[in-house]
Amino acid sequence: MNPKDYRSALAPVWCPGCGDFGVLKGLTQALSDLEVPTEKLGMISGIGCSSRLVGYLNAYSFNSVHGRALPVATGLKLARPDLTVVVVGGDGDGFSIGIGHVPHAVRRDVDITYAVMDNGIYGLTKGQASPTTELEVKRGMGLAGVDERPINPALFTLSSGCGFVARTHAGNLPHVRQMLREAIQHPGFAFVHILAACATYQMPGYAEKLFQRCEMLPDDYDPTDFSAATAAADTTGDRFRLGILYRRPVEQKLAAPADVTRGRADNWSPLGGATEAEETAPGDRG
Amino acid sequence: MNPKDYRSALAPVWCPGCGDFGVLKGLTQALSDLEVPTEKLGMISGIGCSSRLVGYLNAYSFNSVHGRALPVATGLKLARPDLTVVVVGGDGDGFSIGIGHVPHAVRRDVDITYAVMDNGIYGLTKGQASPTTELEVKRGMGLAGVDERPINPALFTLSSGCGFVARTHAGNLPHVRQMLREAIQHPGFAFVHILAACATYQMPGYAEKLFQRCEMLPDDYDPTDFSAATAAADTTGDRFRLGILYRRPVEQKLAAPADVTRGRADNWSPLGGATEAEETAPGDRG
Amino acid sequence: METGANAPSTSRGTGEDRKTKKSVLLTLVGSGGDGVALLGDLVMWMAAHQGLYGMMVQSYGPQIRGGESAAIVRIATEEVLYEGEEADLLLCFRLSDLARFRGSMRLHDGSVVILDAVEEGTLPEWLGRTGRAPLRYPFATIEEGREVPGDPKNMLALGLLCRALGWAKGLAHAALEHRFGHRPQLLARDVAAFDRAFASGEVPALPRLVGRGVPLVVENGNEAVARGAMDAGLRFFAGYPITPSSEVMETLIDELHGRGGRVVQAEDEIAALGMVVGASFGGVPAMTATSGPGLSLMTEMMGLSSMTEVPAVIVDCQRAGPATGMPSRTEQGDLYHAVYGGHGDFPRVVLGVFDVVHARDVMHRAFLLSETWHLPVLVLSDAYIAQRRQIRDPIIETHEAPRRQRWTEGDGPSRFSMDQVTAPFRVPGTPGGQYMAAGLEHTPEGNPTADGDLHQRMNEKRFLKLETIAARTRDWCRTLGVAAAPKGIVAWGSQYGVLREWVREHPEYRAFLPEILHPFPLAALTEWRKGLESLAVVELSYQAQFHHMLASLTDMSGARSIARSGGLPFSLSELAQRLEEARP
Amino acid sequence: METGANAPSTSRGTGEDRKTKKSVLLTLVGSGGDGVALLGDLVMWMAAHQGLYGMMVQSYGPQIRGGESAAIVRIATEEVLYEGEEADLLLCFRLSDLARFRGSMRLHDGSVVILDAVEEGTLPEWLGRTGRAPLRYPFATIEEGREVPGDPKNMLALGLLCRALGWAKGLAHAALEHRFGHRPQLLARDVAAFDRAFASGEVPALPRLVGRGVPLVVENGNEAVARGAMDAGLRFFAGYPITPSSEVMETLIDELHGRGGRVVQAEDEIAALGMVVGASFGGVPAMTATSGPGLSLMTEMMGLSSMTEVPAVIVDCQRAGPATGMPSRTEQGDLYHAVYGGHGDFPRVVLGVFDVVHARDVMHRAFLLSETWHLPVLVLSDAYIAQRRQIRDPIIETHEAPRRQRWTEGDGPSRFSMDQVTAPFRVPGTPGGQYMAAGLEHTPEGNPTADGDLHQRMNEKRFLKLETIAARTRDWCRTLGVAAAPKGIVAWGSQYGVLREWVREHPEYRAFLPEILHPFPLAALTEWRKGLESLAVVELSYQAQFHHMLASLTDMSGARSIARSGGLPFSLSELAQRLEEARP
Ligand SMILES: Cc1ncc(C[n+]2csc(CCOP(=O)(O)OP(=O)(O)O)c2C)c(N)n1
Ligand SMILES: Cc1ncc(C[n+]2csc(CCOP(=O)(O)OP(=O)(O)O)c2C)c(N)n1
Ligand code: SF4
Ligand code: SF4
Ligand SMILES: [Mg+2]
Ligand SMILES: [Mg+2]
Repeated sequence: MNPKDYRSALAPVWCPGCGDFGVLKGLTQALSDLEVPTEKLGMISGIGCSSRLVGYLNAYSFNSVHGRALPVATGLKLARPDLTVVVVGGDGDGFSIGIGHVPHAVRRDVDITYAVMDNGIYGLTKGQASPTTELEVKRGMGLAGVDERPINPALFTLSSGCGFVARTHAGNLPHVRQMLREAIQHPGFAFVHILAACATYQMPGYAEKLFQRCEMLPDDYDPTDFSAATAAADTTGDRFRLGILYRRPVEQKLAAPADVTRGRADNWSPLGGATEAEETAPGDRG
Repeated sequence: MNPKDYRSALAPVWCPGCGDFGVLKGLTQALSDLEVPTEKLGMISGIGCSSRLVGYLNAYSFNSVHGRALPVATGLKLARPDLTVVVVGGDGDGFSIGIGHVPHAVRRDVDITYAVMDNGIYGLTKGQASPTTELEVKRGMGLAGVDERPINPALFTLSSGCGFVARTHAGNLPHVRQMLREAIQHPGFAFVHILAACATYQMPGYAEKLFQRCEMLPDDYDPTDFSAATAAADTTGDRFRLGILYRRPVEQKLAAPADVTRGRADNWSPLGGATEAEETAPGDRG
Repeated sequence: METGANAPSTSRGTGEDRKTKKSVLLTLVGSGGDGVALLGDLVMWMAAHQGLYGMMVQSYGPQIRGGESAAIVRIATEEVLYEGEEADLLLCFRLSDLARFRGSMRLHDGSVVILDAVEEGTLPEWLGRTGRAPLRYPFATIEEGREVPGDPKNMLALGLLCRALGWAKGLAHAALEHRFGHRPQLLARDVAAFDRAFASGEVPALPRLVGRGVPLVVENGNEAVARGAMDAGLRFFAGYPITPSSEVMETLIDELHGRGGRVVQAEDEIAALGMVVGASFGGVPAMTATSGPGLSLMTEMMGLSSMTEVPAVIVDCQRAGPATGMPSRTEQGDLYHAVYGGHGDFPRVVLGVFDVVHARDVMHRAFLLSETWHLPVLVLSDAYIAQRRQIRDPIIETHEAPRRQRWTEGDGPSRFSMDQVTAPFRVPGTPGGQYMAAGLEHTPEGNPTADGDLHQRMNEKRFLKLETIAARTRDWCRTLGVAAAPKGIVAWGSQYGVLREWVREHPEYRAFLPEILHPFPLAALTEWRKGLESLAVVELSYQAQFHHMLASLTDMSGARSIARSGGLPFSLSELAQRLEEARP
Repeated sequence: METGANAPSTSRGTGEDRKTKKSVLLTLVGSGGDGVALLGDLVMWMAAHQGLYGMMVQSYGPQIRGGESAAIVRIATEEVLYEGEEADLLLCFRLSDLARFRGSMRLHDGSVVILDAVEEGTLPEWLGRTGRAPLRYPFATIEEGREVPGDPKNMLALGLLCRALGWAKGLAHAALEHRFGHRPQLLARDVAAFDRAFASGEVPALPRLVGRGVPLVVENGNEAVARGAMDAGLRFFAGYPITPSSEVMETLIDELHGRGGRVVQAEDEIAALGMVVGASFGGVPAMTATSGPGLSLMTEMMGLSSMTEVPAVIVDCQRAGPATGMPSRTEQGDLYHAVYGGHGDFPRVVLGVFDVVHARDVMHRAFLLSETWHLPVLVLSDAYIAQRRQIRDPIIETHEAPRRQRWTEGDGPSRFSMDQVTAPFRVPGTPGGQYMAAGLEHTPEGNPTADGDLHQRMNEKRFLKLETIAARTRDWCRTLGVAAAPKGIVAWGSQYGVLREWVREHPEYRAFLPEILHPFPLAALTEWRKGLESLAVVELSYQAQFHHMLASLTDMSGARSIARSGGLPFSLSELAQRLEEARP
């Protein structure tokens, strides 16, 4: 299927120039690359401009409530391991109200991809500070909480034990596509931090500066090296390193990542025994 | 005042042998060392066996609801910077239901001490897995979530940007006393991870083994070295290193840690202008 | 007592009647370590084994472990749902432990009292008086004037109890074997202690109860809820521990996996219900269980389930609130929240549990409604049901698990079509069924809208479910007593047990208890009320939530409210006093 | 329209009457970038500046930015709380933008319509008909058949509007100077455009309105709430952004610090109310503001505030629910939750806001009650009030901020003493006052207990606050119309505005609106009802929450319910139709 086959009929309500357009495009490309059947695709989000994305996809989508996409996705994936489950949302949705669910989703290591469109602001509610808003932005715009340090989503997930952490920029379409593809392929919880500027509520010049601050990880970077990853995730030097920051070696995986009860998962059939012909083994994302 | 002057008349309801007794004792000693006036002491907790502790102190105490001690304490300290505010609670209270508040309390860097009594289990609700329950305990006792990695509270707070992180063991009274004292003295958010075994719901032999796994940080350890702290916080080698894992150098402190609005804090007087003679400047915990 | 609920009876009062009844009430009091809970469990097992019915409730002091503890066990020849008040036998190792239980136990003329021989004190006044002198038995092993570890007191006590009950030694051995068979040393020690007391004991005989001969089953309310849910098709459970509901999750951890399902302990209650909604969005019957504080936290997510028409079953074991309240005490104070809680208007169903046996049935109804009508169904149990152990008949046949109607290609209607009350569910994986479920108001296809007219029509569509359900659940209620009885009581939930006994003893009363609280079976109540001279609403809620809810639905101007805060459940004597006092 | 609320009037109907009224309704429609919101703001500023009253509401399409947008501005010689329906002037840059606003605007016989000269289409049917031909003005700058950037359309429009209204050029210049004085280049461009249109415009004159000559104040509902709270002593605010309440926090970020207070943006609503409870435990008057989803999340913490007797003010700007619903649309669907939400029984107070002016007053009452009686007070505003701009009189005198009674050494009573309704508050820092506030049930001293009797007595003590409050707030309600009017309407909150006009136009009606919703001023309602021939309850809630709440308190059997889901507020014409239709 072509990338456009992954789009629904709905037209995005985003502002002209919004970074989220790039993510929508990159995601449809990645899904197309992986040939994920649309009926096997579960797209989950919370609330925010970015969370609107799930409605623009041809999928079983769930636009839930603010901050709760990860629990909904966890339930879906555990109950229906045959589906490909992707969660998208904003920096506020994921790292303010929803942050409590992140380390727990990470440690459960359920096979979900979580892509956060970080615009460093609350877009939908018109420009309040988010947990990733930088000090100078807060000072410049007179937002609440000027003296709070921003949260670094990549470092946060990494140090919570996430087995796959990548960073990309919504303006770099091939890279967004690649990162999302690799994340979806990763067997376990995968996090993709996408820098996606808000065209309406960020400081003037923000988008350009953000883009300039990005740099690709060197070709010889070893994503299995946890301490290198911690260093690469760091942004205190004002640089955003893009690429796969960390990918846990397969042999360090716990026995049955998706099986969070005692006992084994293969005894499982959704819908009270109504096993469907098209259902495949857990972990197999068809 | 003597340590016992910091005790209220209430007798603890803890089981014989509970690790929390040591924390109660160490805390009263630390408070006595610092000569904190009892009427200036705000003790906040959530719900759990450990959270009961605030009732055993002669203080303005608030035994709130499960997982919400940090917001309550943040509100109290911001509204009343003249008070010494200490939060205590359990591993479940702090790192399961309450975990979303931790990174935010950390980044606000409000001058609060947060002491978690980690028994690796839900005591009060009779022995379910907590986020710090180790894999072998879950396997041994058939608890939910055997294949989830435990959360490492010290590493979690450290990588969230906490300016003071210490670890101690409830059985080592002088050390508990010292760590709590230093934490309370730290100007900003301070976290103390206290290993405090549950005598009733943990696996047989757990307390002994836990104690044996502890080791003191070497004398020449430099607590201002962040990457050394990350290594020392790590417990994958089955060892718990005790001591001050990290203390941020004062010059790295943001200008006005307790002032989370724009503008400055010195304009502040509680109770709508009813300035009290005994009130002192923000940050001064007299 | 022997008469059926509908048979007229001339028995009156409480005292005389219960002394001749076919049941025996044992009250066992100790401190942590004395093992009175185990003692009660063993008695329950032995009763069930010989086909006797019974019920056991427990009570603890504030200590996490090691404090005072009481087990109240009533054994009977027919199902009992109320433990009663006046002990036929009181066993107490330490008189000082009694104080904590003031108000929850009482003696009668013929009560047998067993105390430790070393106890020199007398029974407290408030216990009431028995005509018999207490039996003093040397439970404690004393050496040089101090108590030392010796024979387990509860095993000695078991010996005496079997004597009093006239139960065979072999039955006790079987019970111990059943419980401790895997630890032979312990078993040998316990059997020896039991035998010693059984041999030596000179205990007055209690009324002999003859069992049905077939073994019955011991189950508590939480187990019943968990098993009822599994029978009704539950395949995904997410929960967060909280007293008194944690055992629902614990039972499912042990039992659901074998039935092809999965259990997750979530990080909090919001996540728990979130996971349930996610699993159910995936087409899998899913449930959570919690108590008041957790229910409050689930409020927003409950609205999401209703708005997105994703079925979810939420069990709430009520405890005394608000806030943390009194976690192990019972109350009926979550009714308002269950029926009215949550921002905005959305349909939900609320069911009430009467007792352990009913808990299994009600779970079937809960799944039937949620899977059929795609909305959240709340099941209100409470600490009194959750924490009791009840002996019940074995389950012979189970209902078939409800099945959600699935959309298939060509099936036509969009997910939120307004042409039917509930359109077939689009289960992920079904080709062509892709849609979006949104917490935003949406078109029939699921696309967000801010159109007020559509919002109104969507509300109409969603609330049509409640009307449809109401039409089908008109008779989801139980009545007690004879239709001619002039005095009426309306109540709900665990009041069923004590009211069943009340009505048996007071044939001038009849009672009405809804099984479905929302939408309320009003027609049935209206019909039932006819001819009543007086009406009282009985409930454990300070605000009289049930009474007020009824008043918003129908004329309750003549009705009296018998409502108080939770703690101990209503007893027959309290009811007698309150019904008397409340007379207009 | 000119007659006071209590003066009898013979005017009837809607059309004729409003054409002669002392108000003018402007409806301005554009797309993002056209700047109709700014245009409306400028008109409001100019009106206020000359001492005219007015009100403005806005509406947007689904686009985050750049979609359709409408500003509806009513200017009048006296306070208006309802924007009206029939535009005296409709300005529309693009006919295609109109579709989105179907139902929210209409023309009358004499409406002036201004369209862009390039528009060739005709006005849609549903708008109704005007006797006048539309005025076509070249707003867009067209070169080679395509629109190119040119003079700002909204400034051109302002020129025409001033012409129509008969407002002086200098006033417009002052308004632009006020708004853009800090950006001189922009200002010059705007003034030039304005002048060009003002000079060229041949616009039919609208009725001339004469202002009071003294400048008045423009304020929206959220600003009024924030400022009212500050006046009432607010010193600590924690909140989490949510439409339509975010501006409460934003106003406080700008204004509270200067008054010695502090604002925190919390990580979520649970934390927001948690911080408020913490600050208030510290003795500092504290508040949060949110909308439906946030209120649902605050449920558990609300119970904690009540249980620990820590004052807290919670503002809920209602929007259409459930779940995410329609975030910028109004509704009155959070009443149930405010009054009944939360597990367990606990007292709380619920107040309703009528309009922007009242918002300031009601905040004083909220703090008065919470600081005096130590419980959570909920203030229900809604999107219709929060998002409107209203012109109001300047505030001359403010009430004194309520002060919490503080415990001092030797003051005697323990924190939760049962000897008084509310014991003096033990403010941390006060020597000797140490105690524990616990969400667990507690003794008068604050120590945890599981004693059911004490629980009952503590509930009695806590609920005594509601009785005490009820006795003091018996007259916290407003009535409209004359006492002899035979037809009654009961409503609450923002229905006040439209009902005020309804009753003025229909003297056979009178209306009753409570200011305090819980505890409800029932005696006042009962008194007011006397002599009514008919009664209707008007509200924006699908379930008719208010009606049902009233029914649980008093006999509402004869009353009709005029209730629908939210979206657009009730208009006079809809009321006319529904009141007619609802006749028994
Ligand atoms: C419980 C709850 N609280 C608050 C909101 C209001 N709200 C909607 S989106 C949002 C934040 C949006 O920021 P972000 O997640 O970064 O998404 P963006 O719009 O920037 O893409 C907030 C606060 C809500 N819908 N629900
Ligand atoms: C909202 C809510 N959910 C659940 C509970 C039940 N609960 C009380 S304490 C507790 C966990 C206790 O574990 P921890 O915090 O580790 O404390 P400990 O008892 O081990 O000291 C739980 C789940 C509650 N009181 N409130
Ligand atoms: S407000 Fe910002 S984030 Fe939202 S759609 Fe517009 S540009 Fe994108
Ligand atoms: S249950 Fe465990 S944690 Fe709780 S008091 Fe007992 S020993 Fe301590
Ligand atoms: Mg954002
Ligand atoms: Mg613990």
